[in-house]
Amino acid sequence: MDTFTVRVDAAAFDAGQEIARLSADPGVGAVVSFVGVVRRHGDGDDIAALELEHYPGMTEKSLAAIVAEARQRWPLSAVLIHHRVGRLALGEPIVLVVTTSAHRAAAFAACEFLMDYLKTRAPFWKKEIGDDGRSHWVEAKASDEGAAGRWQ
Amino acid sequence: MDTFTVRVDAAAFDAGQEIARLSADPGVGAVVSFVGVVRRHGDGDDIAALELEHYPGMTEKSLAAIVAEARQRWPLSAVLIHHRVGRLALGEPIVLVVTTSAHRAAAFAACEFLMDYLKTRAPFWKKEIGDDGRSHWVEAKASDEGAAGRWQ
Amino acid sequence: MKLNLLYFARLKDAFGRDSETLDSEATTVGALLAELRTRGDAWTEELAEGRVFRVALNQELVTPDAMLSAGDEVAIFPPVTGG
Amino acid sequence: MKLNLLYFARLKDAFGRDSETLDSEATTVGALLAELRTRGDAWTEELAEGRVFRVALNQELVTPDAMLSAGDEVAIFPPVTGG
Repeated sequence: MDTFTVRVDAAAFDAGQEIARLSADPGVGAVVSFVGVVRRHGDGDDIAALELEHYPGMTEKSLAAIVAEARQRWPLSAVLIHHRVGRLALGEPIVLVVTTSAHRAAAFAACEFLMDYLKTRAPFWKKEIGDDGRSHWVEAKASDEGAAGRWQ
Repeated sequence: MDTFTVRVDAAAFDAGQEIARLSADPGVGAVVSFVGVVRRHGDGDDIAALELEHYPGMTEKSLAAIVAEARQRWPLSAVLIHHRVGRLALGEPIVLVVTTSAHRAAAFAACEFLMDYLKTRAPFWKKEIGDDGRSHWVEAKASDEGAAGRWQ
Repeated sequence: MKLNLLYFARLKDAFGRDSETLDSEATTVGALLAELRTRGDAWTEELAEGRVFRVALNQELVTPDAMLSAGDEVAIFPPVTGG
Repeated sequence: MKLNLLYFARLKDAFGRDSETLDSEATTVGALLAELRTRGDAWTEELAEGRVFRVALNQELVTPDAMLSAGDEVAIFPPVTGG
Protein backbone atom coordinates (compact mmCIF):
# COMPACT_ATOMS: atom_id res chain seq x y z
CA MET A 1 0.00 0.00 0.00
CA ASP A 2 1.27 3.46 -0.91
CA THR A 3 1.56 5.20 2.42
CA PHE A 4 3.51 8.30 1.35
CA THR A 5 2.03 9.67 -1.85
CA VAL A 6 2.14 12.89 -3.83
CA ARG A 7 -0.24 13.41 -6.76
CA VAL A 8 -0.53 16.51 -8.95
CA ASP A 9 -3.17 16.27 -11.66
CA ALA A 10 -6.54 17.47 -12.87
CA ALA A 11 -8.45 14.48 -11.46
CA ALA A 12 -10.92 14.82 -8.61
CA PHE A 13 -10.21 13.01 -5.33
CA ASP A 14 -12.45 11.15 -2.90
CA ALA A 15 -11.46 12.39 0.56
CA GLY A 16 -13.60 9.80 2.36
CA GLN A 17 -12.06 6.92 0.44
CA GLU A 18 -8.52 8.15 1.09
CA ILE A 19 -9.24 8.62 4.81
CA ALA A 20 -10.70 5.12 5.01
CA ARG A 21 -7.75 3.62 3.10
CA LEU A 22 -5.18 5.29 5.36
CA SER A 23 -7.13 4.38 8.53
CA ALA A 24 -6.77 0.67 7.78
CA ASP A 25 -3.24 0.48 9.27
CA PRO A 26 -3.65 -1.03 12.79
CA GLY A 27 -0.97 1.35 14.11
CA VAL A 28 -3.04 4.41 13.16
CA GLY A 29 -5.13 6.13 15.83
CA ALA A 30 -5.42 9.63 14.34
CA VAL A 31 -6.27 10.73 10.79
CA VAL A 32 -6.19 14.47 10.04
CA SER A 33 -7.26 15.80 6.67
CA PHE A 34 -7.41 19.18 5.00
CA VAL A 35 -9.52 19.98 1.95
CA GLY A 36 -9.10 23.32 0.24
CA VAL A 37 -12.13 24.48 -1.73
CA VAL A 38 -12.73 27.20 -4.34
CA ARG A 39 -14.68 29.85 -2.44
CA ARG A 40 -16.80 32.77 -3.57
CA HIS A 41 -14.60 35.58 -2.30
CA GLY A 42 -10.92 35.57 -3.11
CA ASP A 43 -8.76 38.60 -3.87
CA GLY A 44 -11.72 39.83 -5.86
CA ASP A 45 -15.38 39.06 -5.28
CA ASP A 46 -17.75 36.70 -7.05
CA ILE A 47 -15.37 34.04 -8.26
CA ALA A 48 -16.83 31.58 -10.75
CA ALA A 49 -13.71 29.41 -11.12
CA LEU A 50 -9.97 29.15 -10.57
CA GLU A 51 -7.31 28.18 -13.07
CA LEU A 52 -4.45 26.35 -11.32
CA GLU A 53 -1.04 26.34 -13.02
CA HIS A 54 2.04 24.51 -11.77
CA TYR A 55 5.68 23.79 -12.68
CA PRO A 56 5.67 20.12 -13.71
CA GLY A 57 8.65 18.30 -12.31
CA MET A 58 9.62 20.87 -9.69
CA THR A 59 6.20 20.56 -8.04
CA GLU A 60 6.43 16.82 -7.53
CA LYS A 61 10.07 17.05 -6.45
CA SER A 62 9.43 19.79 -3.89
CA LEU A 63 6.37 18.02 -2.48
CA ALA A 64 8.28 14.75 -2.10
CA ALA A 65 11.02 16.69 -0.27
CA ILE A 66 8.58 18.36 2.14
CA VAL A 67 6.88 15.02 2.88
CA ALA A 68 10.32 13.60 3.71
CA GLU A 69 10.93 16.55 6.01
CA ALA A 70 7.56 16.02 7.75
CA ARG A 71 8.51 12.37 8.35
CA GLN A 72 11.74 13.52 10.00
CA ARG A 73 9.85 15.84 12.31
CA TRP A 74 6.91 13.66 13.34
CA PRO A 75 6.20 9.93 13.68
CA LEU A 76 3.81 9.56 10.75
CA SER A 77 2.22 6.38 9.41
CA ALA A 78 1.06 7.90 6.11
CA VAL A 79 0.85 11.11 4.13
CA LEU A 80 -1.21 11.86 1.04
CA ILE A 81 -0.97 15.10 -0.90
CA HIS A 82 -3.27 15.43 -3.91
CA HIS A 83 -3.15 18.88 -5.51
CA ARG A 84 -5.34 19.50 -8.52
CA VAL A 85 -4.42 21.68 -11.50
CA GLY A 86 -6.41 23.16 -14.40
CA ARG A 87 -9.81 24.83 -14.21
CA LEU A 88 -11.81 24.32 -10.99
CA ALA A 89 -15.29 25.76 -10.49
CA LEU A 90 -16.68 27.42 -7.36
CA GLY A 91 -17.11 24.82 -4.59
CA GLU A 92 -14.76 22.30 -6.18
CA PRO A 93 -11.97 20.84 -4.05
CA ILE A 94 -8.45 22.06 -4.91
CA VAL A 95 -6.19 20.16 -2.56
CA LEU A 96 -6.36 17.22 -0.16
CA VAL A 97 -3.74 16.55 2.50
CA VAL A 98 -4.16 13.53 4.79
CA THR A 99 -1.74 12.67 7.60
CA THR A 100 -1.97 9.69 9.93
CA SER A 101 -0.17 8.76 13.13
CA ALA A 102 -0.65 6.79 16.32
CA HIS A 103 -1.54 10.02 18.15
CA ARG A 104 -3.31 13.22 17.16
CA ALA A 105 -0.65 15.83 17.94
CA ALA A 106 1.72 14.56 15.23
CA ALA A 107 -1.04 14.19 12.64
CA PHE A 108 -2.37 17.73 13.26
CA ALA A 109 1.08 19.36 13.26
CA ALA A 110 2.21 17.57 10.08
CA CYS A 111 -0.99 18.38 8.18
CA GLU A 112 -0.75 22.07 9.04
CA PHE A 113 3.00 22.10 8.22
CA LEU A 114 2.35 20.58 4.79
CA MET A 115 -0.48 23.03 4.04
CA ASP A 116 1.71 25.98 5.00
CA TYR A 117 4.33 24.69 2.57
CA LEU A 118 1.78 24.18 -0.20
CA LYS A 119 0.50 27.73 0.20
CA THR A 120 3.92 29.42 0.28
CA ARG A 121 6.63 27.33 -1.36
CA ALA A 122 5.25 24.76 -3.78
CA PRO A 123 5.15 26.10 -7.37
CA PHE A 124 1.40 26.52 -7.92
CA TRP A 125 -0.32 29.67 -9.14
CA LYS A 126 -4.01 30.53 -9.07
CA LYS A 127 -5.87 32.66 -11.57
CA GLU A 128 -9.31 33.85 -10.45
CA ILE A 129 -12.06 33.91 -13.06
CA GLY A 130 -15.04 36.10 -12.19
CA ASP A 131 -18.72 35.75 -13.02
CA ASP A 132 -18.12 38.36 -15.75
CA GLY A 133 -15.42 36.18 -17.37
CA ARG A 134 -12.59 38.55 -16.39
CA SER A 135 -9.58 36.92 -14.84
CA HIS A 136 -6.47 37.89 -12.87
CA TRP A 137 -3.59 36.12 -11.18
CA VAL A 138 -3.88 35.89 -7.40
CA GLU A 139 -1.18 37.80 -5.50
CA ALA A 140 0.74 36.02 -2.73
CA LYS A 141 -0.41 36.98 0.75
CA ALA A 142 1.95 38.24 3.43
CA SER A 143 0.01 36.16 6.02
CA ASP A 144 0.84 32.96 4.13
CA GLU A 145 4.54 33.83 3.99
CA GLY A 146 4.37 34.36 7.74
CA ALA A 147 2.71 31.00 8.37
CA ALA A 148 5.51 29.14 6.61
CA GLY A 149 8.10 31.13 8.53
CA ARG A 150 6.81 29.59 11.76
CA TRP A 151 8.33 26.25 10.79
CA GLN A 152 11.81 27.45 9.92
CA MET B 1 -28.65 22.84 6.49
CA ASP B 2 -27.33 21.93 9.94
CA THR B 3 -24.00 23.67 10.14
CA PHE B 4 -23.27 23.21 13.86
CA THR B 5 -24.04 19.65 14.87
CA VAL B 6 -23.22 17.31 17.75
CA ARG B 7 -24.09 13.62 17.49
CA VAL B 8 -23.39 10.92 20.08
CA ASP B 9 -24.55 7.46 19.06
CA ALA B 10 -23.49 3.97 17.99
CA ALA B 11 -23.97 4.65 14.27
CA ALA B 12 -21.06 4.76 11.85
CA PHE B 13 -20.30 8.00 10.00
CA ASP B 14 -19.22 8.75 6.45
CA ALA B 15 -16.37 11.25 6.73
CA GLY B 16 -16.24 11.89 2.98
CA GLN B 17 -19.93 12.66 2.79
CA GLU B 18 -19.77 15.03 5.76
CA ILE B 19 -16.73 16.82 4.31
CA ALA B 20 -18.50 17.19 0.96
CA ARG B 21 -21.70 18.44 2.62
CA LEU B 22 -19.86 21.07 4.68
CA SER B 23 -17.73 22.15 1.68
CA ALA B 24 -20.84 23.19 -0.27
CA ASP B 25 -21.07 26.60 1.45
CA PRO B 26 -19.58 29.14 -1.02
CA GLY B 27 -17.93 30.98 1.90
CA VAL B 28 -15.88 27.92 2.85
CA GLY B 29 -12.28 27.66 1.65
CA ALA B 30 -10.85 25.28 4.27
CA VAL B 31 -12.23 22.02 5.64
CA VAL B 32 -10.26 20.28 8.40
CA SER B 33 -11.29 16.89 9.71
CA PHE B 34 -10.10 14.53 12.40
CA VAL B 35 -10.96 10.84 12.53
CA GLY B 36 -10.00 8.83 15.62
CA VAL B 37 -9.58 5.12 14.99
CA VAL B 38 -9.32 2.06 17.27
CA ARG B 39 -5.65 1.09 17.04
CA ARG B 40 -3.77 -2.06 17.90
CA HIS B 41 -1.70 -0.72 20.78
CA GLY B 42 -3.40 1.22 23.53
CA ASP B 43 -2.56 1.13 27.23
CA GLY B 44 -2.13 -2.60 26.73
CA ASP B 45 -1.12 -4.41 23.56
CA ASP B 46 -3.16 -6.34 21.02
CA ILE B 47 -6.50 -4.63 21.30
CA ALA B 48 -9.40 -6.39 19.58
CA ALA B 49 -12.07 -3.80 20.38
CA LEU B 50 -13.03 -0.83 22.52
CA GLU B 51 -16.18 -0.34 24.55
CA LEU B 52 -17.14 3.34 24.69
CA GLU B 53 -19.33 4.53 27.56
CA HIS B 54 -20.69 8.05 28.02
CA TYR B 55 -22.89 10.13 30.31
CA PRO B 56 -26.06 10.71 28.27
CA GLY B 57 -27.29 14.28 28.61
CA MET B 58 -24.10 15.73 30.04
CA THR B 59 -22.13 14.64 26.95
CA GLU B 60 -24.39 16.42 24.48
CA LYS B 61 -24.64 19.49 26.72
CA SER B 62 -20.88 19.78 27.21
CA LEU B 63 -20.18 19.28 23.49
CA ALA B 64 -22.73 21.94 22.51
CA ALA B 65 -21.03 24.30 24.99
CA ILE B 66 -17.54 23.68 23.61
CA VAL B 67 -18.77 24.16 20.03
CA ALA B 68 -20.24 27.51 21.13
CA GLU B 69 -16.88 28.41 22.67
CA ALA B 70 -15.03 27.47 19.47
CA ARG B 71 -17.37 29.76 17.50
CA GLN B 72 -16.51 32.62 19.86
CA ARG B 73 -12.79 32.06 19.31
CA TRP B 74 -12.65 31.50 15.55
CA PRO B 75 -14.72 32.56 12.51
CA LEU B 76 -16.19 29.15 11.67
CA SER B 77 -18.73 28.31 8.98
CA ALA B 78 -19.56 24.85 10.33
CA VAL B 79 -18.67 22.28 12.98
CA LEU B 80 -19.61 18.63 13.13
CA ILE B 81 -18.81 16.38 16.09
CA HIS B 82 -19.89 12.76 15.79
CA HIS B 83 -18.68 10.59 18.69
CA ARG B 84 -19.60 6.93 18.62
CA VAL B 85 -20.42 4.84 21.70
CA GLY B 86 -20.74 1.10 22.34
CA ARG B 87 -18.42 -1.62 21.07
CA LEU B 88 -15.99 -0.67 18.28
CA ALA B 89 -13.61 -3.18 16.70
CA LEU B 90 -9.95 -2.64 15.78
CA GLY B 91 -9.71 -0.21 12.84
CA GLU B 92 -13.20 1.19 13.32
CA PRO B 93 -13.64 4.98 13.52
CA ILE B 94 -14.49 6.35 16.97
CA VAL B 95 -14.89 10.06 16.45
CA LEU B 96 -15.20 12.54 13.59
CA VAL B 97 -14.69 16.27 14.00
CA VAL B 98 -15.05 18.53 10.95
CA THR B 99 -14.48 22.29 11.05
CA THR B 100 -14.85 24.70 8.14
CA SER B 101 -13.87 28.32 7.65
CA ALA B 102 -12.92 30.78 4.93
CA HIS B 103 -9.24 30.25 5.82
CA ARG B 104 -7.20 27.32 7.05
CA ALA B 105 -5.75 28.71 10.30
CA ALA B 106 -9.17 28.97 11.99
CA ALA B 107 -10.30 25.55 10.78
CA PHE B 108 -7.10 23.84 12.01
CA ALA B 109 -7.08 25.58 15.39
CA ALA B 110 -10.75 24.88 16.07
CA CYS B 111 -10.50 21.20 15.10
CA GLU B 112 -7.51 20.65 17.39
CA PHE B 113 -9.20 22.61 20.20
CA LEU B 114 -12.34 20.45 19.96
CA MET B 115 -10.31 17.22 19.92
CA ASP B 116 -8.35 18.31 23.00
CA TYR B 117 -11.66 18.91 24.75
CA LEU B 118 -13.09 15.56 23.65
CA LYS B 119 -10.03 13.75 24.99
CA THR B 120 -9.91 15.50 28.37
CA ARG B 121 -13.26 16.98 29.38
CA ALA B 122 -16.19 15.34 27.61
CA PRO B 123 -17.64 12.45 29.65
CA PHE B 124 -16.56 9.45 27.57
CA TRP B 125 -14.72 6.40 28.89
CA LYS B 126 -12.94 3.69 26.93
CA LYS B 127 -12.60 0.05 27.93
CA GLU B 128 -9.98 -1.93 26.00
CA ILE B 129 -10.84 -5.50 25.09
CA GLY B 130 -7.85 -7.69 24.22
CA ASP B 131 -7.50 -10.60 21.81
CA ASP B 132 -7.79 -12.88 24.86
CA GLY B 133 -11.16 -11.36 25.78
CA ARG B 134 -9.80 -9.67 28.91
CA SER B 135 -10.78 -6.05 29.35
CA HIS B 136 -9.77 -3.01 31.39
CA TRP B 137 -10.72 0.65 31.60
CA VAL B 138 -8.25 3.01 29.97
CA GLU B 139 -6.53 5.41 32.38
CA ALA B 140 -6.48 9.13 31.55
CA LYS B 141 -3.15 10.33 30.20
CA ALA B 142 -1.24 13.24 31.69
CA SER B 143 -0.32 14.35 28.14
CA ASP B 144 -3.99 14.78 27.25
CA GLU B 145 -4.63 16.87 30.35
CA GLY B 146 -1.71 19.05 29.29
CA ALA B 147 -3.05 19.48 25.76
CA ALA B 148 -6.37 20.84 27.05
CA GLY B 149 -4.54 23.13 29.45
CA ARG B 150 -3.02 24.94 26.47
CA TRP B 151 -6.39 26.47 25.64
CA GLN B 152 -7.25 27.83 29.04
CA MET C 1 -33.46 14.96 50.97
CA LYS C 2 -33.39 12.68 47.95
CA LEU C 3 -30.42 12.70 45.57
CA ASN C 4 -30.03 10.82 42.28
CA LEU C 5 -26.56 9.32 42.11
CA LEU C 6 -24.89 8.07 38.92
CA TYR C 7 -21.64 6.11 38.51
CA PHE C 8 -19.67 5.54 35.31
CA ALA C 9 -16.90 3.37 33.90
CA ARG C 10 -14.47 1.89 36.46
CA LEU C 11 -16.43 3.32 39.41
CA LYS C 12 -19.65 1.77 38.13
CA ASP C 13 -17.87 -1.61 38.09
CA ALA C 14 -16.23 -1.06 41.50
CA PHE C 15 -19.52 -0.05 43.17
CA GLY C 16 -21.56 -2.72 41.40
CA ARG C 17 -24.23 -0.26 40.25
CA ASP C 18 -24.75 2.50 37.71
CA SER C 19 -27.24 4.55 39.74
CA GLU C 20 -29.16 4.79 43.00
CA THR C 21 -31.53 7.12 44.80
CA LEU C 22 -30.11 8.16 48.18
CA ASP C 23 -31.82 9.90 51.09
CA SER C 24 -29.04 12.02 52.55
CA GLU C 25 -28.51 14.87 55.00
CA ALA C 26 -25.36 16.02 53.17
CA THR C 27 -25.50 19.70 52.19
CA THR C 28 -22.32 19.71 50.08
CA VAL C 29 -20.69 17.36 47.58
CA GLY C 30 -17.83 16.91 50.04
CA ALA C 31 -20.22 15.82 52.80
CA LEU C 32 -21.93 13.39 50.41
CA LEU C 33 -18.56 11.85 49.49
CA ALA C 34 -17.73 11.48 53.21
CA GLU C 35 -21.06 9.71 53.72
CA LEU C 36 -20.42 7.32 50.80
CA ARG C 37 -16.93 6.53 52.15
CA THR C 38 -18.47 5.17 55.36
CA ARG C 39 -19.92 2.29 53.29
CA GLY C 40 -16.47 0.66 53.37
CA ASP C 41 -14.73 -1.57 50.81
CA ALA C 42 -14.64 -0.10 47.27
CA TRP C 43 -16.45 3.07 48.45
CA THR C 44 -13.78 3.87 51.02
CA GLU C 45 -10.98 2.98 48.66
CA GLU C 46 -12.14 4.62 45.43
CA LEU C 47 -13.40 7.85 47.00
CA ALA C 48 -10.43 8.32 49.35
CA GLU C 49 -8.81 11.77 49.52
CA GLY C 50 -6.03 11.84 46.95
CA ARG C 51 -7.75 9.41 44.56
CA VAL C 52 -8.49 10.98 41.21
CA PHE C 53 -12.18 11.13 40.30
CA ARG C 54 -14.64 13.77 39.10
CA VAL C 55 -18.04 14.87 40.38
CA ALA C 56 -20.72 16.45 38.18
CA LEU C 57 -23.70 18.17 39.83
CA ASN C 58 -26.67 18.40 37.48
CA GLN C 59 -24.27 17.66 34.60
CA GLU C 60 -21.69 20.36 35.41
CA LEU C 61 -18.28 19.52 36.89
CA VAL C 62 -18.02 20.79 40.49
CA THR C 63 -15.62 20.86 43.43
CA PRO C 64 -16.42 19.38 46.88
CA ASP C 65 -17.73 22.71 48.24
CA ALA C 66 -20.69 22.71 45.79
CA MET C 67 -24.06 22.92 47.62
CA LEU C 68 -26.69 20.20 47.22
CA SER C 69 -30.45 20.59 46.84
CA ALA C 70 -33.26 18.03 46.89
CA GLY C 71 -33.59 16.17 43.58
CA ASP C 72 -30.05 16.95 42.41
CA GLU C 73 -28.32 14.60 39.99
CA VAL C 74 -24.82 13.81 41.27
CA ALA C 75 -22.51 11.79 39.00
CA ILE C 76 -19.19 10.36 40.17
CA PHE C 77 -16.72 9.09 37.55
CA PRO C 78 -13.04 8.59 36.72
CA PRO C 79 -11.12 11.10 34.57
CA VAL C 80 -12.49 10.89 31.06
CA THR C 81 -10.79 9.03 28.20
CA GLY C 82 -12.82 9.89 25.10
CA GLY C 83 -11.90 10.76 21.53
CA MET D 1 26.10 28.53 -23.69
CA LYS D 2 22.53 27.39 -24.12
CA LEU D 3 20.00 27.84 -21.28
CA ASN D 4 16.41 26.58 -21.13
CA LEU D 5 14.21 29.34 -19.72
CA LEU D 6 10.69 28.80 -18.34
CA TYR D 7 8.10 31.39 -17.30
CA PHE D 8 4.96 30.82 -15.26
CA ALA D 9 1.70 32.53 -14.34
CA ARG D 10 1.68 36.34 -14.55
CA LEU D 11 5.23 36.45 -15.96
CA LYS D 12 4.33 33.98 -18.71
CA ASP D 13 1.48 36.32 -19.71
CA ALA D 14 3.64 39.46 -19.42
CA PHE D 15 6.47 37.98 -21.54
CA GLY D 16 4.11 36.38 -24.05
CA ARG D 17 5.82 32.99 -23.84
CA ASP D 18 6.11 30.02 -21.49
CA SER D 19 9.64 28.97 -22.51
CA GLU D 20 12.60 29.73 -24.75
CA THR D 21 16.11 28.52 -25.43
CA LEU D 22 18.64 31.31 -24.96
CA ASP D 23 22.29 31.47 -25.97
CA SER D 24 23.83 33.57 -23.19
CA GLU D 25 27.23 34.54 -21.82
CA ALA D 26 25.77 35.06 -18.28
CA THR D 27 27.61 33.04 -15.63
CA THR D 28 25.20 33.79 -12.77
CA VAL D 29 21.45 34.07 -12.38
CA GLY D 30 21.92 37.76 -11.58
CA ALA D 31 23.78 38.33 -14.86
CA LEU D 32 21.08 36.47 -16.76
CA LEU D 33 18.39 38.67 -15.21
CA ALA D 34 20.39 41.79 -16.20
CA GLU D 35 20.59 40.47 -19.77
CA LEU D 36 16.83 39.83 -19.89
CA ARG D 37 16.12 43.33 -18.55
CA THR D 38 17.84 44.85 -21.58
CA ARG D 39 14.99 43.54 -23.74
CA GLY D 40 12.87 46.47 -22.51
CA ASP D 41 9.10 46.74 -21.94
CA ALA D 42 7.69 43.97 -19.72
CA TRP D 43 11.17 42.43 -19.24
CA THR D 44 12.61 45.63 -17.82
CA GLU D 45 9.55 46.28 -15.72
CA GLU D 46 8.83 42.82 -14.29
CA LEU D 47 12.45 41.91 -13.55
CA ALA D 48 13.42 45.29 -12.05
CA GLU D 49 15.35 45.30 -8.77
CA GLY D 50 12.78 45.48 -5.97
CA ARG D 51 10.09 43.57 -7.89
CA VAL D 52 9.11 40.32 -6.18
CA PHE D 53 9.73 37.20 -8.26
CA ARG D 54 11.45 33.85 -7.77
CA VAL D 55 14.11 32.01 -9.77
CA ALA D 56 14.53 28.22 -9.76
CA LEU D 57 17.71 26.70 -11.20
CA ASN D 58 17.21 23.08 -12.23
CA GLN D 59 14.02 23.07 -10.12
CA GLU D 60 15.58 24.41 -6.90
CA LEU D 61 14.95 27.96 -5.67
CA VAL D 62 18.13 30.06 -5.88
CA THR D 63 19.41 33.58 -5.24
CA PRO D 64 21.00 35.81 -7.94
CA ASP D 65 24.54 34.66 -7.08
CA ALA D 66 23.82 31.08 -8.23
CA MET D 67 26.24 29.91 -10.97
CA LEU D 68 24.95 28.83 -14.40
CA SER D 69 26.13 25.90 -16.55
CA ALA D 70 25.33 24.96 -20.12
CA GLY D 71 21.97 23.20 -20.44
CA ASP D 72 20.60 24.54 -17.15
CA GLU D 73 16.86 24.93 -16.69
CA VAL D 74 16.09 28.40 -15.31
CA ALA D 75 12.52 29.16 -14.31
CA ILE D 76 11.30 32.66 -13.42
CA PHE D 77 7.94 33.05 -11.73
CA PRO D 78 5.88 35.15 -9.27
CA PRO D 79 5.53 34.19 -5.60
CA VAL D 80 3.45 31.02 -5.44
CA THR D 81 -0.25 30.95 -4.53
CA GLY D 82 -1.14 27.26 -4.25
CA GLY D 83 -3.27 25.26 -1.84
